[in-house]
Amino acid sequence: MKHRLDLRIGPVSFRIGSDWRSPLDALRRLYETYPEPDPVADFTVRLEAERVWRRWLRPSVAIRGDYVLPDAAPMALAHGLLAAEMGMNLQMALGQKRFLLLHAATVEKDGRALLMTGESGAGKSTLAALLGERGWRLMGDEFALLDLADGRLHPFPRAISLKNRAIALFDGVAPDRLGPLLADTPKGTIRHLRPGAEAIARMDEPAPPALILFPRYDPGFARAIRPVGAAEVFVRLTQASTNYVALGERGFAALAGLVAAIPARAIDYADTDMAAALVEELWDQ
Amino acid sequence: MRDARVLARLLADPSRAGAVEDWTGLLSIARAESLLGSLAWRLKGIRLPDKVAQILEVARRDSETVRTQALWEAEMARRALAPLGVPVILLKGSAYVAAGLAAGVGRSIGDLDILVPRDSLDRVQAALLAAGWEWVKEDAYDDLYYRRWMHELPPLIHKERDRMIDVHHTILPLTARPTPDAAAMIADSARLGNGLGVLSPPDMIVHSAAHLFADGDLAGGLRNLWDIDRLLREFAEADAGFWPKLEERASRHGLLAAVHRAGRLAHDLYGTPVPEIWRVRDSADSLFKARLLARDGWGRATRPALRFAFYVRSHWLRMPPLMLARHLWTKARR
Amino acid sequence: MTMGDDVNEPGSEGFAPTRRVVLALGAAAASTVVTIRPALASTAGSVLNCEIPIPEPRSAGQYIDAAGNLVAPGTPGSFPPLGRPLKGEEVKKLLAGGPSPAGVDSQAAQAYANYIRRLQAGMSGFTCYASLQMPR
Amino acid sequence: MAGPAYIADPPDAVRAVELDGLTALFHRPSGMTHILAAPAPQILAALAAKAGDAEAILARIGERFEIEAEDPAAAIAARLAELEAAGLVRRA
Repeated sequence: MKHRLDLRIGPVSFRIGSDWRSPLDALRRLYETYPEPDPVADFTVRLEAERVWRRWLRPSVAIRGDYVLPDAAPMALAHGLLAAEMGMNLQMALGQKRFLLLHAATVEKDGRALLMTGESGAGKSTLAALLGERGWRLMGDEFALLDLADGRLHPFPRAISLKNRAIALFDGVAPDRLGPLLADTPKGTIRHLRPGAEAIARMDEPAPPALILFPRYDPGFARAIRPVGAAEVFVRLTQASTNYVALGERGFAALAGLVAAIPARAIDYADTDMAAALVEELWDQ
Repeated sequence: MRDARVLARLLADPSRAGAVEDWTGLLSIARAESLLGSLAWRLKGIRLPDKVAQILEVARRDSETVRTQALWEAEMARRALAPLGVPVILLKGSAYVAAGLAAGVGRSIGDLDILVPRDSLDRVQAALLAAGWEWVKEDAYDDLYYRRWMHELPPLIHKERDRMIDVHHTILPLTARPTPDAAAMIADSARLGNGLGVLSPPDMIVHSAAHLFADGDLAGGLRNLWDIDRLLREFAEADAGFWPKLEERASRHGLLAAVHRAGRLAHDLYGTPVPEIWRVRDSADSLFKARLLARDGWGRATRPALRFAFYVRSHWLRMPPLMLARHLWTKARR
Repeated sequence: MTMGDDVNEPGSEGFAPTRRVVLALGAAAASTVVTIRPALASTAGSVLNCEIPIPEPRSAGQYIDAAGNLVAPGTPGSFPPLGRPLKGEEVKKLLAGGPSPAGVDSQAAQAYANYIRRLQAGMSGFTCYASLQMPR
Repeated sequence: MAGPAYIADPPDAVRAVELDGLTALFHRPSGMTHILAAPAPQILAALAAKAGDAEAILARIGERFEIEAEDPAAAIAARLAELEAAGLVRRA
């Protein structure tokens, strides 16, 4: 393709090709401080014009690659950075078979990992990002990679996609860590945040899980902590995984092992400070 | 990478692995052509860059899941159809893995394809619907069209397992010019231990070649041709008299030309050891070959005009009103 | 994901003989087997074949407001549950701003669309929605 | 009340984990995971590699459990239908 950028995020390498320069320029800036890519990529992402003339005329970006979701809607070229990020997500969701992939945010402290999953779009990503600025190591805000052999979690510290009101929470970070403000995307206003230096420096360092949280956010919620039964944790994690069934018995063993060994709690919170305090409290128990 | 040639060469001769320059491109092509699992098993034990070895190790494991699921789907169809007492013949990928053939090793398998006697179609359909399969498209319940013109029932999908089944009563659309003898195929099929069957070796080749050259638009053709390479090698090795049997059988089904073309192209792309007398020059082969290899190092489909021509051809092959047009088109090309 | 309500504690007796305990066989209508289904796999095959109930069965009877939230029946500005699940194809058209599904007025259709957009993992219909959408 | 005879896969075809009162079962022939509530695991154990009709199943389970049901035959038939649909038992 005309333009190309290779990226390595933790144990996964991507080759991203594009018909246009701008999405890759934005991506390059966002991932400037990441290490050298692997010479061979796990996955290829293609950002391409749906028809040849659509490269110039009302350009819209079709997200394709090694794995393709049929009928996925194309995006405006102005949102090309988001398209690239979604393209990488898509390859992971459809093609990743080396790890048990959980749609979850992960942070680490004292060598042990906290896994947060359950509620999509209710702030787990924001919460992980916030904890990442408050003494935790951000391992990933989107996908947790559970090692099938030893049960540890591998970091996948992609840029965090801050959505809507969450964006203002990070006004204080160094400006070079922020991507462009993307207004009117299918998910609202989005701004990408590069994880802190430690998250990137230690992206090859896995950690054993110690706690599973199912956060729920609603401005009207009263603070609450509830136990979650093992069977419910098991089923919810299978539904948070894009490849559980594909991994067969190894996925079953890894997930059953995780559920048997790690305590789980559901938490309700009304704002991110409340959530951060809840996390610290549960972590110390 | 200009086309998929590097992939074909590597499948044919794994010792070329050391000469591969663009592994990322090669892996994208292999994924796009549904050949990653086959490649992974083919390169097992070969010295490879670490990352490539890791990706292929994962692909081998994944192919085990694919195999399990394919065999399970066949078993569930067997359970649903067992009370009918009709022969149920597995076709394509499911047949290769069920029969333990080399063509099944690492093969991607999506739908379950079975062949049943035409006069049992109503009962087979009723048994499948009773066992949890449902029509993929309610409005495509233009059963009559399928019954009159097609070689299969409209596709069914299992409501719990989300897996599709194609129930064939012969191997080509009824409108196609060759009219294979499905009853003979069923009569000569081999029984597996569990009550299911697979086609005899010659018929398996005939079906694969028919599917590739007398029916579709060659999408996924590189994989189908790889099946043919594996099958031909295995059958010819096991039976010294295989080639004449194959020719006799292909003639009987009216598909000798398709089988010959499959043999020539398999020999060309994968080095399949076909008989000397098959290796004649055919002016159209180069077009077929170019179509089979039309994939670039980003995994993108290339040569849109050629692809479109083969797409049009697939309709010409199937549709009665266009039979004449097909004839004229062939003439005009000479 | 439905589980019979009237099942007893099975303990570990299924696979290792222990003391003699009471085993209830359950009512004929109960359900004792739930199969884990792929969350985002096999999207290609099922994308046009999946369905989304509105609302999901465990919230049966609740109304849907314009933003897609579940509200008490009869809440002003809300819409009654749809009597039938929406098919993947209808959902796709709906979310893409296409015509309303047959028999649904356009305001109700928008509320249903918003409800679908709020579906979360574990809820009935989520897999279908996920298969129609990108992750994130 | 005999009805058809069923059989389940041998014990080594499955891998089971207890999860607070429920059983997570990995079924190797299908690669599928099922969450089972009582009495499904007990029926599977009673049929593992040995066929039996509803009567035989009740007798086998009765050796270890006090069976409680309004209509045992109907309940067992309902359970067997579920297990058969999931592919965990088949007609012998």
